[in-house]
Amino acid sequence: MSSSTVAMPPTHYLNNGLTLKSWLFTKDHKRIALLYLVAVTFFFMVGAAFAVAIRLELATPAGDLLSDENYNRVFTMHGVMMVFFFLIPAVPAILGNFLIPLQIGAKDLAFPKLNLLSFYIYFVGSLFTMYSIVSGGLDTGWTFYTPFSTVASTSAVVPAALGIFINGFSGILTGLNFIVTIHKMRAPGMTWFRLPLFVWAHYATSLIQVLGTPVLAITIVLVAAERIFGFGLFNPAVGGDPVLFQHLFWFYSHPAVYIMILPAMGIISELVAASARKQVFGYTFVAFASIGIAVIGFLVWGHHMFVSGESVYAALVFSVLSFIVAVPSAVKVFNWIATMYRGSVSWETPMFYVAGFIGLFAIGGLTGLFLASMGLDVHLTDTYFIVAHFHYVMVGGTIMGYLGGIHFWWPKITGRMYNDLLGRVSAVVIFVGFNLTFFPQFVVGYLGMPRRYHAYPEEFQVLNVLSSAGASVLAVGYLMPLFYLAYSLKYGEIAGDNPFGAVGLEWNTTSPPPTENFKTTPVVTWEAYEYPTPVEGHVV
Amino acid sequence: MADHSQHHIVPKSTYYLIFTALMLGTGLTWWIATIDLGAMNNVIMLSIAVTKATLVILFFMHVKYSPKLTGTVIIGAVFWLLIMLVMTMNDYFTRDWLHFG
Amino acid sequence: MSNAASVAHDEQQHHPRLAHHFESLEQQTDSSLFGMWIFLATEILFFGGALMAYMIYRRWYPDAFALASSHIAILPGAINTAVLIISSLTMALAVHAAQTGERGKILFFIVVTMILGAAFLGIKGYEYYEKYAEGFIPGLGLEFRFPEPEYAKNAQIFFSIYFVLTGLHALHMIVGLGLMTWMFIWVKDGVIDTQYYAPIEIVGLYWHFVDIVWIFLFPLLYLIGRHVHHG
Amino acid sequence: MRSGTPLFPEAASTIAPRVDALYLFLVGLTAFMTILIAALVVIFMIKYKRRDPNSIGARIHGGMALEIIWSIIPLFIVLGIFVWATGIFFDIARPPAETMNIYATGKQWMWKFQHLDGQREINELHVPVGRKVKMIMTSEDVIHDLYVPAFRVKADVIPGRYSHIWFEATKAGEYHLFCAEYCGTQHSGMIGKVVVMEPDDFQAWLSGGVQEGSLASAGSKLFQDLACNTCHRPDAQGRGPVLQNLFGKTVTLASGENVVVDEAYIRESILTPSQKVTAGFQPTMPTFQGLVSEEGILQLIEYVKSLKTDMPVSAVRPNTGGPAPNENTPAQAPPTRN
Ligand code: HEA
Ligand code: HEA
Ligand code: HEC
Ligand code: CUA
Ligand SMILES: [Cu+2]
Repeated sequence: MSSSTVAMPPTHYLNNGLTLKSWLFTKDHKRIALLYLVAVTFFFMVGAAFAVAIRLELATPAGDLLSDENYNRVFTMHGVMMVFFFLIPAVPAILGNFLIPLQIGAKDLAFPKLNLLSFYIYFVGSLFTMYSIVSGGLDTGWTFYTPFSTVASTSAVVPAALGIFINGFSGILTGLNFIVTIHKMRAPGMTWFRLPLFVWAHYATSLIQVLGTPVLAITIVLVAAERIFGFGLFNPAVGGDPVLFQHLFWFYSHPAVYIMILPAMGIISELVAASARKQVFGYTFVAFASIGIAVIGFLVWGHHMFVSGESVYAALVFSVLSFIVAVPSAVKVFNWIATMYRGSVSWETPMFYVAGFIGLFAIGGLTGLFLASMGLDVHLTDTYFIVAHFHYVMVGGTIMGYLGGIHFWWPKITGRMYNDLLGRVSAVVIFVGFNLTFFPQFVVGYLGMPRRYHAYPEEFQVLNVLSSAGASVLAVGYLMPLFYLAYSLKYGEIAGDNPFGAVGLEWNTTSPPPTENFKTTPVVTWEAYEYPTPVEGHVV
Repeated sequence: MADHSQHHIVPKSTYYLIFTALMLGTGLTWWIATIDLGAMNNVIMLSIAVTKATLVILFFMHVKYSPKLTGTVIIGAVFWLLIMLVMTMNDYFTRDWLHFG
Repeated sequence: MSNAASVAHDEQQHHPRLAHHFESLEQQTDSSLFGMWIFLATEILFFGGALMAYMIYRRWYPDAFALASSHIAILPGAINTAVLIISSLTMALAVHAAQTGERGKILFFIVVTMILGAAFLGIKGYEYYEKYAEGFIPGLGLEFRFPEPEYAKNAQIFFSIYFVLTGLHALHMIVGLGLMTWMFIWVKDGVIDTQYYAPIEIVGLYWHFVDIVWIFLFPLLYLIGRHVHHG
Repeated sequence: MRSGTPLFPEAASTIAPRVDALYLFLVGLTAFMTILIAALVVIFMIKYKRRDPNSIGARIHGGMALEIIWSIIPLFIVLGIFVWATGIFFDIARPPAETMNIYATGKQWMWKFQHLDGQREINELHVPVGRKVKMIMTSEDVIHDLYVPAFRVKADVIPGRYSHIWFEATKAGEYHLFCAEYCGTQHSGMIGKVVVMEPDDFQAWLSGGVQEGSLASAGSKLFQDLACNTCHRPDAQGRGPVLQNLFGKTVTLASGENVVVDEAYIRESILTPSQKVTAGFQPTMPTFQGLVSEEGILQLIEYVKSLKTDMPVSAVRPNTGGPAPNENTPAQAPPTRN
């Protein structure tokens, strides 16, 4: 670890202008990343507050804490906030924004103004959605199924939908920016197959953003047209088909789950390599697995619709493709483990998050196979089994990866080190709390407890109480980093340029980096994750 | 990263030629619409539309003279659109196959 | 790490429009054109979603769709098609003028393109008014009066799609007019020169794309099924 | 329905054990893979723990053979699961030929069931053990979903359309019945129970309770009330086609298409008659949209299904087993609305 003798660089992006204006109108990708960090953390808190309300309500079988009406609003906003305003932007807009130019040796993203615009679009989108909370809430579920959302719901569907529509453009523009940057802005010698896997993962993610999000946008336009003008594309009363809505929605929203997981997988690749001080095993396979997941991920959306009235033959095609998309994920998991083999595995905080990620993602992913199994999904769909599945991949997977990444790059971002012991403790608390919260939900789901229920039969209570208890442990785990990371901002040790002894261009500049990232344009002459010759005395 | 898009200047005559083809295509489509060719009506009209679009893309939008990457982007986008159309239609076309089972 | 690469680039003519993070104007132009194409790819999928709705309902309700489509007058649509194609030509000529550095011509062609675009919107507005007068607005609380009542419901779906597609298209045209105003000012202020004309090219790409959308909308909305019901 | 804290749901249908078997297999697979992965991670973390702050890992790039092995093996495993699961799904999705039919209508926020014999129930469904039961379902407003965990079946109930599930109960008892598709405020209140009875008890239940006309007879009454009979007459003298023996047949439409007459087709004929005009007829039939409820439509369908000439043709029809209409219920009592 770094010694306290190193000093902060005299000038870096953080002290290059201290006025509020220099932050709010910055075009520096690193500062924009921090703007996102603040906003995204805020929306996580909002989403988490709703989660607290859900778990409190479900601690007892009767619907006693909230009215059914309010409960519906709460879980809807929980889903909307967590998916659209927290998890989808979390890794790309914060870490991707910060790191991609650094990792490929560029001075900035290709379109810095567009990057700032993306942030403000996100901000405006969130305002609309927040407005819908105060003006009557939203009670459609995050999936907006028609005709409920278009004809029956009396809640503020249009403002919320508009918020998500606007927010979508933020994602599109960020993705576009990344693609162009990765194609056109690489430093000399930074060939495609020398790119860090984090960059590959973001390339794949950006493809999904760019090709999927517009379909969500047009879907929202159609829903809004139906609500505002009374058009009837999804309304069976005039011959519209509500199932068409589901196709359009999931054409985006299934790939969107890979928008959420791929960047986290990219983080894990980086962290495994740095923790083991070793080249990622099967680099090319891991890189192409990302692209494979992104492409095949577009062919499976109908697995959300097995009981929706889609044709059984279409269901069959979607099912087999869903199974196939699991294979590249398996490849990644195995390669990460192989990377640890004969490594020099650090026991610092990031590695703890990596271990948590691998375990929880394995469970989450494998339970995805239960759902891709049509005969079984008939029983499982719309039960708590689904809720458990997606929290395992999204919370156990993505958030673990995200937090791991934040801990790993924190010294690069801020120039200071947090308390590593607290970091490891928080990882363990989150891991334990997480399993306690969501494992019982698999059981209660197979028992048949439907999701989006505000009251439930009594025999499910014990498992639900366990889940609520777990959520409070989880809350502690999530609040811990908030405090010690904030504390480190002022009191943390000075980290030095490369506290983890990792390779990668981002570690070849100061911490925090200067405004244009590098003093001179770097020229890359080494392979990805190439560690210098082995240090003698290392036993394997 | 030498690239031709900014250096290659398409002669004006090409533009006029393409323009004429587009206008003719429009007229042709209209005429086809008024005669009865059964199912072929739609096929022909859409083929003309696709041809017109291709002409615009290749010449007005300079893709013929642009890096391969540009073509890849277009083909990719159209391919993704086809994914959406084909896999959704697959549902709509086979919805009542169950009755024969 | 050598800095030979960056030194070499610094010697190049430093165009005032070259952004700090690019090595050369060429890289910058390349990047912005590539970015624009990716944006157009998203547009394809955006319109594609509505197009898919069209395809499905047309297959479900062929008669209602053919009938409804035959209630739309072809002439204004055809004129508009021609107007848009001409505007595409003038746009291409504007880019050509930018390449050869004929500033007067750029301005001229931009203005002509804008006039044509406005004409299109005018005709479209007139068509919308016609629909309103005939009672073909499928919403807004207006009464939907379809001459063949037994097809009214499904015709309503046709007109929903008609208004969504043409409405979004018109919205794109309006945005395009805004962009062209911007370009007009830039050309006038001398921002654009033979080195730096990518912005015009990009606006051109956008405008041609909008033209392509219409190339499909015209047969799909106005003509298909026409031979069955001569309206 | 049980009390206490069960960890595994009751299995009360013929399909349930098959679903459970697949489930347990997958649980085993998941447990095995997770333990394997977790063990490897932990072992490597301990065994290769960094002891010297300057040490680095061994230089290993990758291995083609390994990559292929760990891509192909999972691929075959998942394809195996796919085949297994799809087999079960097709049995769930395709009802057998001879079923006892019950109609279900979902509306915010209740379930209405109609037995062919005329019994109607709300939020409670009585079925016999050992009979293959098919639920023909539609919704009056938004999408709902009929779900009986003990039977391991569910299907979305969609407005404007018929969907179905089928099951054969194996154990008498009372089971949960849930609405599993989110449908608004009282979604979690749209629940009820399925009462599975021994066949004798079920017969007794059928004949007990309020005597109502059979569904078909209620439909017959509606057929008069709505004046369908002015056009549809058994003697081919009306303006509309003869409906006798229509169900299950293939008819040719004016557009040249052939369609099989099923529930959905009859429903369409009533609500949007001009959509599919029968060849040889003018599209003169008015729409009955708004004049007849979803339940009424179901009654009309059942009536049309029951229309036969005197010849014993009932056996040729697929999809419509169940107690033959008019068999054991007096058809006099007027239908009462719940
Ligand atoms: C980050 C988000 C994320 C990720 C990565 C995934 C990954 C997967 N998901 Fe998940 N899913 C969601 C988020 C996600 N999902 C959400 C939010 C929903 C519900 C939405 C809603 O209705 O509200 C959902 C719902 C959902 C359904 C619909 C269920 C229903 O509503 O009825 C299905 C069905 O097929 C499914 C399947 C899968 C599969 C097969 C994968 C695969 O990609 C998983 C691949 C991973 C692995 C397989 C594990 C790693 C591999 C190994 C450990 C090696 C061993 C492997 C083998 C032997 C094969 N998911
Ligand atoms: C990234 C996505 C994400 C994340 C992080 C979470 C996090 C959590 N979710 Fe979330 N959840 C979804 C996405 C997510 N969820 C989605 C998409 C749905 C579906 C919605 C729908 O059906 O439409 C859903 C639905 C859902 C349900 C099902 C509701 C239902 O169907 O009726 C439940 C029930 O337990 C639940 C619980 C939790 C819990 C306990 C957490 C925990 O991980 C949260 C941990 C955090 C804390 C416990 C709080 C920490 C405290 C603070 C940060 C301070 C602020 C607190 C206060 C001011 C009190 N979620
Ligand atoms: C004004 C006369 C008229 C009335 C009243 C009428 N129908 Fe019809 N019906 C027709 C005609 C004509 C056709 C054939 C053309 C068509 O398919 O639209 C038809 C077709 C049908 C068909 C399809 C038969 C086939 O062979 O394809 C069904 C089922 C049907 N009607 C049921 C009903 C029911 C139930 C009612 C009452 C609620 C009813 N009809 C009222 C005239 C009528
Ligand atoms: Cu009905 Cu949920
Ligand atoms: Cu999915």
